[in-house]
Amino acid sequence: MTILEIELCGIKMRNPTMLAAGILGSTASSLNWAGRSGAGAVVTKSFGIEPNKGYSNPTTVEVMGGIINAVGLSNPGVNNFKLELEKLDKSVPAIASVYGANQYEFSDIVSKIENLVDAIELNVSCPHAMGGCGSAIGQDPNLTADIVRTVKKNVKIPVIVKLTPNVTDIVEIAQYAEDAGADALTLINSMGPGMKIDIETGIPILKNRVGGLSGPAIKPIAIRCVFDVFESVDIPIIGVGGIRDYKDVLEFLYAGAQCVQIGTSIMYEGMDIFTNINNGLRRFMDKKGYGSVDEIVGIAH
Amino acid sequence: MTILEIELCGIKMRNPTMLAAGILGSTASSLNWAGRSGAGAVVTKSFGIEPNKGYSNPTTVEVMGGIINAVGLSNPGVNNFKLELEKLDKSVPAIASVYGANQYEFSDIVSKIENLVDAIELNVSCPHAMGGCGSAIGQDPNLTADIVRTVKKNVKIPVIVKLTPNVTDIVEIAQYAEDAGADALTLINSMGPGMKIDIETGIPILKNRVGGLSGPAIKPIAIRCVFDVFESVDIPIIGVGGIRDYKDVLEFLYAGAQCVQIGTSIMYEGMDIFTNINNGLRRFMDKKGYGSVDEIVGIAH
Amino acid sequence: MNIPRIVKIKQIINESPTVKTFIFDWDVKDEIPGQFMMVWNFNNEKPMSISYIDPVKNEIGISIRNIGKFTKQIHNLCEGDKLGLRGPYGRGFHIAGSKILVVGGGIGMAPIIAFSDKASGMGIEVHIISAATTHNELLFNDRIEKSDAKLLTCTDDGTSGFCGFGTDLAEKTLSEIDYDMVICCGPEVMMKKLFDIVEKFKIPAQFSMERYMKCGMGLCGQCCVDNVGWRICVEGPVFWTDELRMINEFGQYRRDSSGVKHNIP
Amino acid sequence: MNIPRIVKIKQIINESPTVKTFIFDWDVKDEIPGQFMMVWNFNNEKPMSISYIDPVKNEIGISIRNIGKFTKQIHNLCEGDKLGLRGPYGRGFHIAGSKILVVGGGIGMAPIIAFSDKASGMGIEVHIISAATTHNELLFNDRIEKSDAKLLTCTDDGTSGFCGFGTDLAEKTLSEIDYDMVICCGPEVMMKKLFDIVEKFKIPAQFSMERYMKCGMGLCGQCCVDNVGWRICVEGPVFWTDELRMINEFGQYRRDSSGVKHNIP
Ligand SMILES: Cc1cc2nc3c(=O)[nH]c(=O)nc-3n(C[C@H](O)[C@H](O)[C@H](O)COP(=O)(O)OP(=O)(O)OC[C@H]3O[C@@H](n4cnc5c(N)ncnc54)[C@H](O)[C@@H]3O)c2cc1C
Ligand SMILES: Cc1cc2nc3c(=O)[nH]c(=O)nc-3n(C[C@H](O)[C@H](O)[C@H](O)COP(=O)(O)OP(=O)(O)OC[C@H]3O[C@@H](n4cnc5c(N)ncnc54)[C@H](O)[C@@H]3O)c2cc1C
Ligand SMILES: Cc1cc2nc3c(=O)[nH]c(=O)nc-3n(C[C@H](O)[C@H](O)[C@H](O)COP(=O)(O)O)c2cc1C
Ligand SMILES: Cc1cc2nc3c(=O)[nH]c(=O)nc-3n(C[C@H](O)[C@H](O)[C@H](O)COP(=O)(O)O)c2cc1C
Ligand code: FES
Ligand code: FES
Repeated sequence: MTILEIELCGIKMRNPTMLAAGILGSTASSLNWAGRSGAGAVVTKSFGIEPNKGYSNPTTVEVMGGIINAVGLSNPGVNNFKLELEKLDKSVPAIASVYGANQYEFSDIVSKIENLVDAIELNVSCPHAMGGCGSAIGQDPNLTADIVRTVKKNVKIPVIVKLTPNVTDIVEIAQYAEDAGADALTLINSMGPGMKIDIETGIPILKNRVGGLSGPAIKPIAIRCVFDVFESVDIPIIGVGGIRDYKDVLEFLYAGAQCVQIGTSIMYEGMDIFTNINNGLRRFMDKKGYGSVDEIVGIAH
Repeated sequence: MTILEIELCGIKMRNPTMLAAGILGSTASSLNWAGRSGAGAVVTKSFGIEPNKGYSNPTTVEVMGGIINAVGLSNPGVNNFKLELEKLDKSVPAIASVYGANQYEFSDIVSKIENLVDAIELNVSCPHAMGGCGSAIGQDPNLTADIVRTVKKNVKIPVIVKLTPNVTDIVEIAQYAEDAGADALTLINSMGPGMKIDIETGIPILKNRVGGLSGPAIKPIAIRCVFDVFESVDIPIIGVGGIRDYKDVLEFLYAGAQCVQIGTSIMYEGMDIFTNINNGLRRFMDKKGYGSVDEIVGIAH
Repeated sequence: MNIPRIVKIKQIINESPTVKTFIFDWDVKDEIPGQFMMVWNFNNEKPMSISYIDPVKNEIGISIRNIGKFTKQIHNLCEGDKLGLRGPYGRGFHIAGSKILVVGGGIGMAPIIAFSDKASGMGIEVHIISAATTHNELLFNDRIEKSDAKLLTCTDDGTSGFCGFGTDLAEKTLSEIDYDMVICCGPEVMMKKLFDIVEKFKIPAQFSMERYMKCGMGLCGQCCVDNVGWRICVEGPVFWTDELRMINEFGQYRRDSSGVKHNIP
Repeated sequence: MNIPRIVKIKQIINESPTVKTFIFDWDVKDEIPGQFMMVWNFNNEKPMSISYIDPVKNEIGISIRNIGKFTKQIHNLCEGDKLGLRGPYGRGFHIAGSKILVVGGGIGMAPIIAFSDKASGMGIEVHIISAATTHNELLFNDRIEKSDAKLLTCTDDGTSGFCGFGTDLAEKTLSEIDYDMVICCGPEVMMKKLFDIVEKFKIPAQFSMERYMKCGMGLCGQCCVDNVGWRICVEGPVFWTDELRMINEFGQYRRDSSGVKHNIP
């Protein structure tokens, strides 16, 4: 029998799929729903210190192979989010995605919710964040390292750093994050940003004009990021970007990801995507005679 | 009557579409064919000093919304390429795309063919070039500026610089190129690089493992690059990335491109793509009452 | 594809002092009453129920109450002006049974009238309780009269029809007439009351819910409801009573654009 | 989609000391004789004509002459080993007329046998001139004998059939028999000679060309021919004589993997 279980930084997951940050996940209800629907773990929507309305609509628009979005990290702030985290049914591990403008904000938030989740994911990679958050940090290896170092000093649970592909050299940032003490890396946040302009009016459709590109269109880039970073760091990698079926998951595992996150394709496939992917993985591994997910990780190297 | 003619750096084009570098274009025959098929101008495959076999196959593989390629700048070298340029039928303007490892190589090549073409496009942006060529240059503003400055000193025809999107800040590079004397910018070369791994075997399909992502999947990123750079430079922009129909061309024009190049979609549409796009543009402009392409450029700002 | 399609406002109908209907040419495929469109005025984009579907003339309409910045901007538009529409989104009303009571309160009449037109056009006996604050805020009376549906009006101030809440009239009607099903859209307090009433009468019912929406395509999570987590924009906006029982925030609270909870008065 | 599909080698047939045929399960749709596959051995990827199409058993085959590194690697594979195939690519042979002369030289017999099997299976009278250096390099004799096609062999050393060039035999045959069409694949010198012969006899003919290929999908331009610029991988590899007249490098020169020209001997 094929075993889909994996262990990530000491956290046991029943399968290698997670709900990606910011796809649903603003409430305990939707996180629990993803867990019930087959996700091996769930990542919350990124939250910060204060409630944030995000950008005005349109915040999303479809493009070939995915969407561009500038939701703008809307969230009710850590104090409200804490109430949600308390209602998690704990059926699967939960990872809190947090953002801030500097190491103090990050530490502040994380210290308030550390006891409610299994790990932290530092979002230093949102391509459309305001006020110096998001990729403004993740594009600078030193800023990134500072935040990781400070957060690591303050928390006991694993700290995962989510990186942006929108840099000249993602391997450099990954190494800085590892050296600063990151327990794992999530690769990649949405790309670009990108823009879509309405033909009739000439107006950029997103209110923020630009937004992160996600979905199947970015998969080749995400795979390459995982592949390259795998060769240069020793901490586990969580792959994300464009996964729509079990074959996409295999590509990420082959490239070196220990597990994966799924976001945009929930638009195409609904919440059943987790179960469908896990069934596909099981069938494939059975056919191929793989006993466990770990046997697959990194075989493209 | 709608007029599709434009002028780019003093070069008159009968319409705003060009064959992009590296899609066919290694021979006078294929360049002439693109011209006969409706392209407003043609760009050659990039060539260097010496003949170059490029990478072994597989050099291309399809992905969602496009392809990844690592052809590896295969070309017969400037001396052979010169013989091709001499056979151009001159029905449309021709732009020579050239690459090199440093400013001397670039100048050397350019001086040999300057009298045979209407403009030069410096390829400092190929994401899979060997030996310090391609994006190894275009990711460094100073290297880019050095090359532009030296080439500009040595040639009289317009010098266009083609930039890579695979940088943290394309606007910075664009400004360096402008300050160094570039007459126009081409945005963007292929993205990433990206990787595709075969599911059955776990092997990266491209022989070079990684290759540049092109095609409709990258259009939102290309549009954003054009939009952002348009706000920061005064030289004309040639937009490229994922164009498949006239609507895509409109997006680029709205974003600020003076004209566009078309590459990967020739795989889907064949050489008729130029005529189809120009017909679509004409119909649209007629309907909307636009008299000339220039009226459309930049209206998204 | 989740991309706004630019359409010209073909016709504007003044339904009441605060409500206008906007009609567009639209290639009607399987638009269903209860579904909604994301409406872009090149400045903001918000959800609006489809209030009118004509598969023959290939037109759809939306009806908008002027209550804030966005809706005011749209009210200021003229025929010939443009809007961007994407959709249809969500799960609409199921049509079942041969005698249906539909209850609409205020702008909640928008999906209700689309449903009633379709159901009565299919030969189903439709009784409509149309509730408003006062008589000139009653919506779509003309359209209802032109259809085979039977109209029961109801105003808070008694200026037309039954004087009092729509839910009171509904309770009265339900105790007098046997219906196969009840359909409802209106303010959530009203829907919550009607929910309790239909539970008492043990009649199958569907309710159309509203929550703050951003993407409309099931990604942002802004419209998810407790405790099931469902997205109003995909799994809803229409729910059966059975489903509503699992949405325990129904009638209790709703989240705003940053996700902060607010009690429903 | 232009992505290699991994297939197991189902059967290997030794056709001659230098040529093997490899059979694969393949969901045959509209594969046409004259089309080719891009064959990936996880190390390199090169074009190979389809030499066998069985739409009933759902199998295709390719026949490979061991002449270099890549073809040797493939010759070393066993049944059960894997290859990646993408395709079919290019424009195959048109079937027309009721009496066709097909001329194949060396490994050029690969698309020819696929054509002959299909055409003779349709009831068309097919005469095959199969040319090789010596008798045990003649390809597919068994398959031809099993079909309704008529075989005329031809060897450089006279060890089987006509002694001399295939083109000489073709000229002789064409002067004796009336054909509706000629089909040819072989070394370019041979095809050029035959081209001149069919021009003389004014018989419609199709020729399958080879040029260095990289992408196989019409992008890289490696296979473009002078003066028309056409891509052998898309507009070809099969051309009518009319078209060949516009390909003025035919029989003259070809470009290598970097695009440098080499004369055809
Ligand atoms: C599925 C659905 C169908 C709807 N159908 C209609 C309809 O047919 N006609 C109609 O007039 N209104 C409809 N609405 C409500 C409508 O979207 C909002 O009332 C309107 O957008 C308010 O915009 P405003 O800027 O004018 O007012 P604001 O002052 O901005 O908002 C007033 C109130 O409207 C609600 N609201 C505001 N923005 C949104 C949003 N993006 N998503 C959901 N609710 C919001 C909030 O409760 C807010 O307090 C529908 C809402 C949903 C969710
Ligand atoms: C449309 C087409 C159909 C073909 N069908 C067959 C077939 O059915 N059976 C068969 O045995 N061969 C066929 N070939 C030729 C075959 O692709 C090459 O002969 C083979 O790849 C040589 O590989 P090698 O490494 O073993 O030899 P090498 O020593 O590398 O090459 C020998 C010669 O083969 C040619 N060649 C090499 N690589 C390529 C390439 N990528 N594309 C085109 N030509 C190349 C060159 O002329 C070269 O000089 C076909 C070629 C084309 C273009
Ligand atoms: C609507 C939307 C909202 C997102 N919000 C967040 C977020 O809050 N924090 C974050 O780290 N990533 C966020 N992302 C990025 C995703 O988590 C993911 O990294 C990216 O979308 C690529 O994966 P996908 O192609 O599977 O969607 C968001 C993506 C989308 C589409
Ligand atoms: C097969 C292939 C080869 C290419 N070769 C070159 C090249 O030689 N020089 C260059 O500047 N760009 C090259 N490009 C990039 C294209 O010119 C273009 O910038 C990119 O593909 C994006 O446009 P598209 O999406 O329309 O293809 C190549 C692209 C492809 C797909
Ligand atoms: S509005 Fe985004 S999920 Fe419903
Ligand atoms: S092989 Fe690339 S165009 Fe023909």
